[in-house]
Amino acid sequence: MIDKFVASMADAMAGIEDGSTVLVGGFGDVGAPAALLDGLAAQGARDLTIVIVAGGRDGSKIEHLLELGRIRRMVCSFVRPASLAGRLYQQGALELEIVPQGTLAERIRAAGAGIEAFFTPTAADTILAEGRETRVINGKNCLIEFPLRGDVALIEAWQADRWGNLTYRESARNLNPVMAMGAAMTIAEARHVVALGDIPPEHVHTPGPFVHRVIHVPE
Amino acid sequence: MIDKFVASMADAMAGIEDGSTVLVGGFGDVGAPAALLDGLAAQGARDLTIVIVAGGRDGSKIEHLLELGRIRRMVCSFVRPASLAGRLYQQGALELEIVPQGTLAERIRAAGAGIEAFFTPTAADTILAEGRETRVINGKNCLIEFPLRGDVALIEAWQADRWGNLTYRESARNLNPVMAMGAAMTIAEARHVVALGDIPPEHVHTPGPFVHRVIHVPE
Amino acid sequence: MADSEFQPLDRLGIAARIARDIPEGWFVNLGIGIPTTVSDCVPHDREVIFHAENGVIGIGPAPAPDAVNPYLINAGVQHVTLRTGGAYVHHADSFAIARGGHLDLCVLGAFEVSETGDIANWARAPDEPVKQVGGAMDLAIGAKRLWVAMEHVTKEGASRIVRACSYPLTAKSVVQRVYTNLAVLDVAPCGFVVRDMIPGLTFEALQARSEAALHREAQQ
Amino acid sequence: MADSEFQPLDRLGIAARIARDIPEGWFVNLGIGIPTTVSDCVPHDREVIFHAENGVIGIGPAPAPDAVNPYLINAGVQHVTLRTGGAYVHHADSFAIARGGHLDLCVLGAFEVSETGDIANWARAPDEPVKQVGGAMDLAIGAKRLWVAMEHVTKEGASRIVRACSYPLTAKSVVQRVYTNLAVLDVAPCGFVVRDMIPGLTFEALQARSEAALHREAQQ
Repeated sequence: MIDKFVASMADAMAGIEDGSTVLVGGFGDVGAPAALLDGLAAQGARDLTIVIVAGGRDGSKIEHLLELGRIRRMVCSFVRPASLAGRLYQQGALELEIVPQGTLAERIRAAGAGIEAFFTPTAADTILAEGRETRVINGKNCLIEFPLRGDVALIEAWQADRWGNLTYRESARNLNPVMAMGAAMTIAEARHVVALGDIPPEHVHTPGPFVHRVIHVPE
Repeated sequence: MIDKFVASMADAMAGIEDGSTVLVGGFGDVGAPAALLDGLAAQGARDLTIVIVAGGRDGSKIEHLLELGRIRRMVCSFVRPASLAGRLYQQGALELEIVPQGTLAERIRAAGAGIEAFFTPTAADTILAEGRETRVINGKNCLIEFPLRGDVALIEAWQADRWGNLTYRESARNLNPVMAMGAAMTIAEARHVVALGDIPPEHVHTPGPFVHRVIHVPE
Repeated sequence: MADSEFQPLDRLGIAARIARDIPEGWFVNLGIGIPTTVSDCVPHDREVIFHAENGVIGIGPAPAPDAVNPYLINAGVQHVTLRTGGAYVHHADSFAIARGGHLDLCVLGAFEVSETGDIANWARAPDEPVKQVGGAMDLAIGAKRLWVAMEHVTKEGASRIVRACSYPLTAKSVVQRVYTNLAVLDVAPCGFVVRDMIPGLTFEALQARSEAALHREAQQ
Repeated sequence: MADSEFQPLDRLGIAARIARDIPEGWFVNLGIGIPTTVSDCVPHDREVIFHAENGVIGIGPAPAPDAVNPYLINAGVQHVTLRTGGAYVHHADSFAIARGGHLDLCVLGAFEVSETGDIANWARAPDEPVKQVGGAMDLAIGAKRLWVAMEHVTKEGASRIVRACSYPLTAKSVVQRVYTNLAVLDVAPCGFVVRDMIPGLTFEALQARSEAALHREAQQ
């Protein structure tokens, strides 16, 4: 019997190695895997690359990982200069790759879809394109982009069943389904456990095969 | 008040021009826009490029358009040599572009997502790559592919509301939502008309802004 | 300059001016700042579908304080409501909307707009220590129409209507129209064309506040 | 060759042999032909999730004739059922599954497999007048494991286990294992390694039916 539920946070975090690339879902606090990020802090993996829309807001779980010195590199579309992430970067203690938000989502999708590179007009005419390959296609100047693959994705879901089928609530969907596809191991925290078949097959947001472990974290 | 429902097939087909590229949803008969293809035959546009998974099965609506001499070119993953499409191609009366099925879907998605080109390992080491640009990325030989944009998409849906929000039944989803994103004008035939709000926002399969016209075609 | 003879629009006035030009049925993304308030200026019975980058289609007005849904925010991380007929998509699909030409309109704020339609709205200098790009570059290249909402001049009195942007570009040759607190300007092949001015403002007074050359509609 | 001493597997026998090697929990796509019947050979209480390219996840057995759902087919356009726990996705997501490394296993039929793992299964000749590619190239490059199910030799007696494919390739260096009516062969760095043979068949008899050199497990 397939059963992706794990009994403890230690089981959920087992095997996450130093040096891993970790995709972290959510937009602001909405859809963010708060419990899993606490679990990651407790688990102790370091030298991490964190891929997230906006990195290290004051008081956030990412800021806490930064305080613990676990993050070597962040890939994101937004960092406040005055935040801990911004200060660490300016001190040379944190690597930062700033990526347009749509390109960030598309690069994660590319990893999940087996696309090895793509050309997009986004950022092609900007300083973010300096020193990188561009090409005029269909009359548009385009920039090449490569997949952002996660060793691990940490996501938040509303419902989960034992096959790992997931649903999301309202705008808590955001990057979670995309990251679920883009990582070798996807770990979800779900607010509700439902029986197999309770989610109608037309309403599954993330099919079970994209999900490797689920931990029940009630509201 | 936004109302994408049209009253007649003539209204649904209005403005489709000779020379158009038409994306046609469905896989076999499942999810195929049968009524719209009849409408296209009646409307009379010719010199068409048809993009479809499998082209011109005996007795199909596409075969009928071929009989009427409306199709100049087909882009698809599969054509039976003994079908009318296969015979017309061998007589030089039909252009054919054979595309791996996953690449076909991805090229249509690329058109809908603003991706101007992508590299995929699919077909890179095959005769389909002859004379085309390849590149080794991440240790894999990859083939460049370009978007397949539709002037028009003809799709089938289960439910539709006046904003054009759609749902699909079971495996009738197939290429329909992808093609809805990949065309300048998406025309849907829907089995059921529902009130705005009847489809819960988490369960919408194709959001209304991708859909331009809907015609009610009961089961 | 006879500043006393005209009253520049306030930020809500700019938003209201933009809202007048958005017809029913358009699919519209509003950037942070002045643009965000445009939706409040569209009458509810004119159905305009507002999109947020975080995957919300059909954003409605702000919720009552006692009716906040913590799972429903916009791209500015503000609590919002969903109109009847709205839908949710994931981030990659949401940016496919933005980048794939599905938005009838995007309205962004900016530091500067050039006479060739370049927009600079994300970084004050190329060597800014920490960059914050967000989704502006994706929206700027992808929408069918890009309009900019901004003050005509900076607090220091420098024009934001320029021959060439001095700040780092967000995107090149994409802006079609600019709404400022003084005027509505189209970006045409000849450069900026004045479509509308606030009452009491003269073309000459507007030109004096614009670094780029302005054209009258008839000149075009 | 003492053909009388062994009984080659029939097509269902090959499928059953493959089914034995598929553990619970795998996500599996089955190609047309022999592979399609593999799912019938997996006991229902061993949960294996079968995928079809047309966007079906969790395919179950064929329906009873009076319980056919006309909206539910597999990639071979046959009516199927959905297991409890299954889901539907659209074609681009379905091929993201195939191409993005999400399938634990894909089983395809083939004309030929080479000792370097090349597979030829879509065209009989480069100059075939009409080409029928389908989804095989996508599946072949994308699955974590690619196994092939086929007869060991053609009706004309030619081996399908070859040094280099003579038919147009579907994909290069992708096959990991071949199940024929005579044997199970792994594609290893040294070439084909015999993992299993049907009762009564000798290594020499198998080699005689294989154009490529075979290796015993110990030789590897």
